[in-house]
Amino acid sequence: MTPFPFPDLTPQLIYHLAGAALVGIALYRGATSSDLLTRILALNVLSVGIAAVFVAAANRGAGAVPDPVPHAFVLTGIVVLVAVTAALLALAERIDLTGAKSDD
Amino acid sequence: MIELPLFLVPGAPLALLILFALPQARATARALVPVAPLPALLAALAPVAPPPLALDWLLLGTRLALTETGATFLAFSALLWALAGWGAERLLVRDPARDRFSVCLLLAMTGNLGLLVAQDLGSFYAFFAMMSLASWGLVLHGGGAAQVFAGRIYIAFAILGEVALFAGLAMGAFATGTYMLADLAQPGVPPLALALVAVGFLIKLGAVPLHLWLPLAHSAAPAPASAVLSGAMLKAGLFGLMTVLPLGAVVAPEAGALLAAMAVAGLLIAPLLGLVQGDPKAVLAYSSIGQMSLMALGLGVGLAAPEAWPAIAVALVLLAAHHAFAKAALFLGVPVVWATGIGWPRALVLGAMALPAAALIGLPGTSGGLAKDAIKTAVAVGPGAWAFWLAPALFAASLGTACLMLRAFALLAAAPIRAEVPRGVALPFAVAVGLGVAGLALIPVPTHAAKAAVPSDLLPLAMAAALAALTLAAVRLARVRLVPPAPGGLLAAFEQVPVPAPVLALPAPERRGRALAPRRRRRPDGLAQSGGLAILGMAAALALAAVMLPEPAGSANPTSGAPAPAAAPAQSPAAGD
Amino acid sequence: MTDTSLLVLLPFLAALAATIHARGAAGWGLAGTVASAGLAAHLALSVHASGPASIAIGGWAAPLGITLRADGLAALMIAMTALVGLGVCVQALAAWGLRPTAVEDPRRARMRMGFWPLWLSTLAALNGLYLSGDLFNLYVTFEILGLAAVGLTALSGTRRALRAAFDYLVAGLAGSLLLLLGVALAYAAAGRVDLGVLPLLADSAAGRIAIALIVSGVGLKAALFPLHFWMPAAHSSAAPAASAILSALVVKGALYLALRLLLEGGLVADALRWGLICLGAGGMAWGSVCALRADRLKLLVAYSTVAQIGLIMLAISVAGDPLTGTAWQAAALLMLSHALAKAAMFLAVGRIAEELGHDRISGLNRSDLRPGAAEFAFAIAAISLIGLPPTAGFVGKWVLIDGLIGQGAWPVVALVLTGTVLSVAYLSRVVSRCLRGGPHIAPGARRPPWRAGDVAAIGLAFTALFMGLLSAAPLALLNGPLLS
Amino acid sequence: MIVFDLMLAAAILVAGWSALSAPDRTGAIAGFLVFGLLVALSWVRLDAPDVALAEAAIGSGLTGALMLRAAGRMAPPAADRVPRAQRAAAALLACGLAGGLAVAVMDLPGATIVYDPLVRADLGQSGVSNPVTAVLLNFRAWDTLLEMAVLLAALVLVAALGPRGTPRPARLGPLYTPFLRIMAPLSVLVAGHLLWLGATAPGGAFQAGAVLCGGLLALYFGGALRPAAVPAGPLWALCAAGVAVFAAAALAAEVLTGTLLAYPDGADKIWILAIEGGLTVSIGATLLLLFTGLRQGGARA
Repeated sequence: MTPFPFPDLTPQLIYHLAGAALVGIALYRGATSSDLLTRILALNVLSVGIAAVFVAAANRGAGAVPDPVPHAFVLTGIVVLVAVTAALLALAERIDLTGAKSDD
Repeated sequence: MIELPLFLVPGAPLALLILFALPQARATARALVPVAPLPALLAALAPVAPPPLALDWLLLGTRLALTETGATFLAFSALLWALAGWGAERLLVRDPARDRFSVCLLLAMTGNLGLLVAQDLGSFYAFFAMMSLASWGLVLHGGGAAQVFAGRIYIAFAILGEVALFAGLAMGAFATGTYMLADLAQPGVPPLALALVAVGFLIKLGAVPLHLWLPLAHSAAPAPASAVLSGAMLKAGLFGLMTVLPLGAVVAPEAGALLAAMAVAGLLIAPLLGLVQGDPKAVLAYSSIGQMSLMALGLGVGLAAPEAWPAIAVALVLLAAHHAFAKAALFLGVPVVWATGIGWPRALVLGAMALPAAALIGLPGTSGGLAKDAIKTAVAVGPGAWAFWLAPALFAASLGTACLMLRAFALLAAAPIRAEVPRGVALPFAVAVGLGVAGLALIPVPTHAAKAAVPSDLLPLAMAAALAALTLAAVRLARVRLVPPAPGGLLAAFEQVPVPAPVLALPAPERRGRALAPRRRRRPDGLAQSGGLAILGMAAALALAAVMLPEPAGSANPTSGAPAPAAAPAQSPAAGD
Repeated sequence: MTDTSLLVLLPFLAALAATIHARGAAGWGLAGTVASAGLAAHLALSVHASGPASIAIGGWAAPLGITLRADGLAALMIAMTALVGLGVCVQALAAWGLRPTAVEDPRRARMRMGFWPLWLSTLAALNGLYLSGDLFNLYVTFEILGLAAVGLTALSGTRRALRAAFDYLVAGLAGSLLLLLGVALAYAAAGRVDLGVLPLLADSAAGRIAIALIVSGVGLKAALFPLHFWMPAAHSSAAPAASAILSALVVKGALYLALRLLLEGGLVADALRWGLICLGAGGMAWGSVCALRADRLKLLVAYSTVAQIGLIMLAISVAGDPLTGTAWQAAALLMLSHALAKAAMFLAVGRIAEELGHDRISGLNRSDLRPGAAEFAFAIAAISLIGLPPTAGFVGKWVLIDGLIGQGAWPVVALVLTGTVLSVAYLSRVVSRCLRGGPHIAPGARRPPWRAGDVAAIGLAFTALFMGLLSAAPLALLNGPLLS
Repeated sequence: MIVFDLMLAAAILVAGWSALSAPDRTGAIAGFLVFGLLVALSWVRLDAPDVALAEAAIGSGLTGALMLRAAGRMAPPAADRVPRAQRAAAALLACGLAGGLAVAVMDLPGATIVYDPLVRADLGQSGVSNPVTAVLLNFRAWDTLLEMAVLLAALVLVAALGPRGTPRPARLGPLYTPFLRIMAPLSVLVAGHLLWLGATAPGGAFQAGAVLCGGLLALYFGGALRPAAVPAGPLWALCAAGVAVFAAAALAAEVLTGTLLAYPDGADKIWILAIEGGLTVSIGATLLLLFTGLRQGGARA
């Protein structure tokens, strides 16, 4: 029905691949950036990439009910990540403040 | 007679060590150091050997027992440790760091006495390492440049020996499947294991060329420590070799020849290097190398000619006991000489020292003469070639010892008085001389009928005296002066000026500190990025390795039910090489 | 088995109490630690007596539910944590006091209020980690552990410590996320995430990549060479009690997981094992070289951790089939001995630095002050770390080499022995200075009086020393059946 | 629809890349917000509405707010001076890893279904009909308990290390007040609704907590709420209440039924709702304090 040249391309696979690409992008920037904030952002993008793998794997194709357990994993992961991000940002701000003043 | 539990042998000094931890009890503990080896002595002299002891909860299952050979070694070692403890107490009476010395002495004592009763690998190795490492503290005690240098060489050799010993014992334990020391002497143990163990023991025994640490350590350590180093600890190496080598069971002419070659080298090198020393203790140390080489020669014969071994073993034990007493008396005499003025008191002291010296040379009627006799008779049982070579070797040993003794006495006679040496050291020395003369009668050594003395027995001493007179005359006539090198023989050539730098010398910190400064400045950013790169690289490489490299055949688990087959390739890294 | 749940919940509730009631933080912390140690002892005894036990939380069995599993290995690790924890607590009490005093140094108060909740969280997370039987649950536990550990690093508040804490948190989070990515792939490949999934992963490419990612995440958390870049700075800039916890306990969590992976049949790919052997050997070499070159004592000890982790990882990856061999027990014993000795060492170094006012190695014997007790503790700990008898390190190395010879892996035996010689080399830099004094020290050098901190260091060092004598106890635990 | 999915995936990648490579902080964070919203949209496409809600509210919204706060306090970034070789190596490795992942997911062995039948079989006994809530608060409640511990540990860290002297936001003026008067009660209502809804439909404690936090943040920006002025003890108690209730419930369940976290038969729903109520309040308070910071115990000068 679809005119698209790859007949077995499903939304599930597309987001799976997008997740893989996000992991690559995030790790690349993590290895090439020295800015604290960029590295924190990279870790957030990395976790979204992982979530994409989870959610895409949970999907059983159109019409089928998806597996709820990976959804719960991703929910937990999101909350955990916001907590760690807050801690990272607090540390980064503190380093930036003390760094501007003195080097003990 | 009450049966003495064997754990008291290493346990008594160990218990005393705990007493040292309490500041209030230190004075008592100090006074008790000389009696710490008493249980060992009682155990060794008991008419009925104490019952074996099994402590399964300790280490890898500890077994303690006293063998016949062990009893003799234990007897003279215990006596020597007692003398050394007493001597140290009197010598270091004004030393602020004497408690540290006592602690190291007790640790080394525990190790030495313990290894003589240990029957399993774990505890034997533990005691051996304890002895070796605690002796480092004895060598370093003086704190001067010579001690630091000697300590550095000592610990390098000690660690080398420990590692070789450990590797050998571990291999042996795997090959025999038991943890018992005596099982190493059974056939079927890989030769490499025995070789490694032997290297460990030969270092301790001071066999050439593994002897480099020995003269340095002996001359650097305080005299009582030198006495036990030479009298008791070198013998631990001999004891180990006698225990683990398959002597009397296996014919190994190559190994025997190698050992004999090392021994002959020792017999030749010891007097040559020893004669040029300027420190009497270094001269005595070289004489120890010569004597220990003689014992190594006996081992070599035992390896090559198993039928002669029972007799050789008896002779070796006799030789070891005799050397222990005589050498300890000589070492303990050195500080007495330092404490007495030149004149008749010193002549008296030197006269007393002449008794053990004569025994060491092997003059007839002395314990040394007896021992020499015994080894001569024992080797006569073996193949002719060995007996043929032994006579010159024995003669060389006696001649070398005689020369070294004369050199040592000459140095001692001219040694200046040292005000810091207390006079109290004379009493332990007197007892040691007594032991040197009559010691063999006190301990359970195997008996040997003395041979009638012949004038040729005096030949080595006479020749040495003649050589000494000739040298003296030559030196006087040519108007040259002998400048003794620093102790350490060949090593002295490499390090003429010992620096008070840390052990296993590393570059000085100041310069590096400055060099670090610019690096530190650009550290954080670069570190973070290369860290990120490392993460990325690790993840990618492992993923690639996991995907690309195929599983070895048969290890993949397509049914994927139970974990057991999936874990099977675990063995393959080992099989891979 | 109420033990297992209380082992996690009790320290956690104590951490809550210490956070809310900050004035009594030390009291809560002490109570929580001691109670948890009692539970740990009880768990070890009951596992030894009646074998391993597992509970399905909420009554929902794996794979859907989460199980807590206590076998001999887990019980040993928990007991190790409790033992080291008690020692560290003594030091923390000595350094920062039990209760607020009338006139108080604000720094001291801040440390006391900050330390205890973080330590209790670390304790709860470690216990949870050792008991967990589910990969996703392990991820969450690792996050608690990582946050608490970073808090401990940053506690001293210096710029160096903050910078190290940031790098630590980023690295720790990256490690957790790699682990989580592995878990996601494992789910995609096999549809479940309990530990029972591990043997199923060898069948597909996704599963094998999942294992590789989990191993890299664990390696990053365990500071396995070359992923150790964050670790020396973090461990050397924290307060002594915190350094001891970080180096002795926190990295053990990740190493334990690596050992679990092996026991569950997860390290199936041969290439992976060889990779880990190489990394372990590299860690031993690199850590030793850096320790030989370090100019600060704390840095030397931290780099020695890199080397020791390399050794433990080597032991884990060559351990062989857990069902037939016992070589894997060496890894557990080495972890135990390293935990005790390294904690003692960091506490001793902390005391030395406190007395001398610096921790430069070159200056150790250049002052007329001799912190004898701390130096003594350091020397004893060094003996255990090197693996001389009769210490626990000796028994561990013995079991390891015995197993290696059993497999005929001679090159690895040579590696282990080389590592031992290197550890002698770098530790003797310090020990020799302690033993012989120095050219600048007067004979009557001043000796500071003993402190409670010295007691903690010496106690831990002697525990490491005697643990070898009593190694029958841990071996009896390890010889019991494993849950897998 | 496949084309829409492709375009959405491409947009996600572009947004993600721009968030990570924008030269200035505001641009990067704006890119990240857009990225989060697009990702939430993709979750909806993949039938994961619970996750989409949480991603939009917490993963994108709250994280973005945190980032904006941090960007305002930090110095602008220095230009990256990474050697070209390192860049190339990183790119190569990243491509390799992403490629490996892509290959791996493309030939996944046929879907192995493990959880679905188990969840379906047990859902009736779990007390709720929303499977995600059942997993979070019953089947795998241990994870959720530990997750709360993570939140609290992060808060301890932020409190101990956050920058000294949290700047107080300026009051936003009289126009803002009527908005607040509606916003604050509304957020409480919505949070309660989401909480109740979570038992049967997408929603639950985390989404409710996030909404509550949104309302509290509005009050904070309006100047009506000043956590720094409140003594730390009660705030900590508020944050710890949820997890304390959860842990106490876990132990109480163990006492009652003999198994940790096994709720008594038939009372599952009541237990779950009680726990969720506590969690919602604590999550809201914790997220707010993660944003505003808090003074610890008065130890700070």
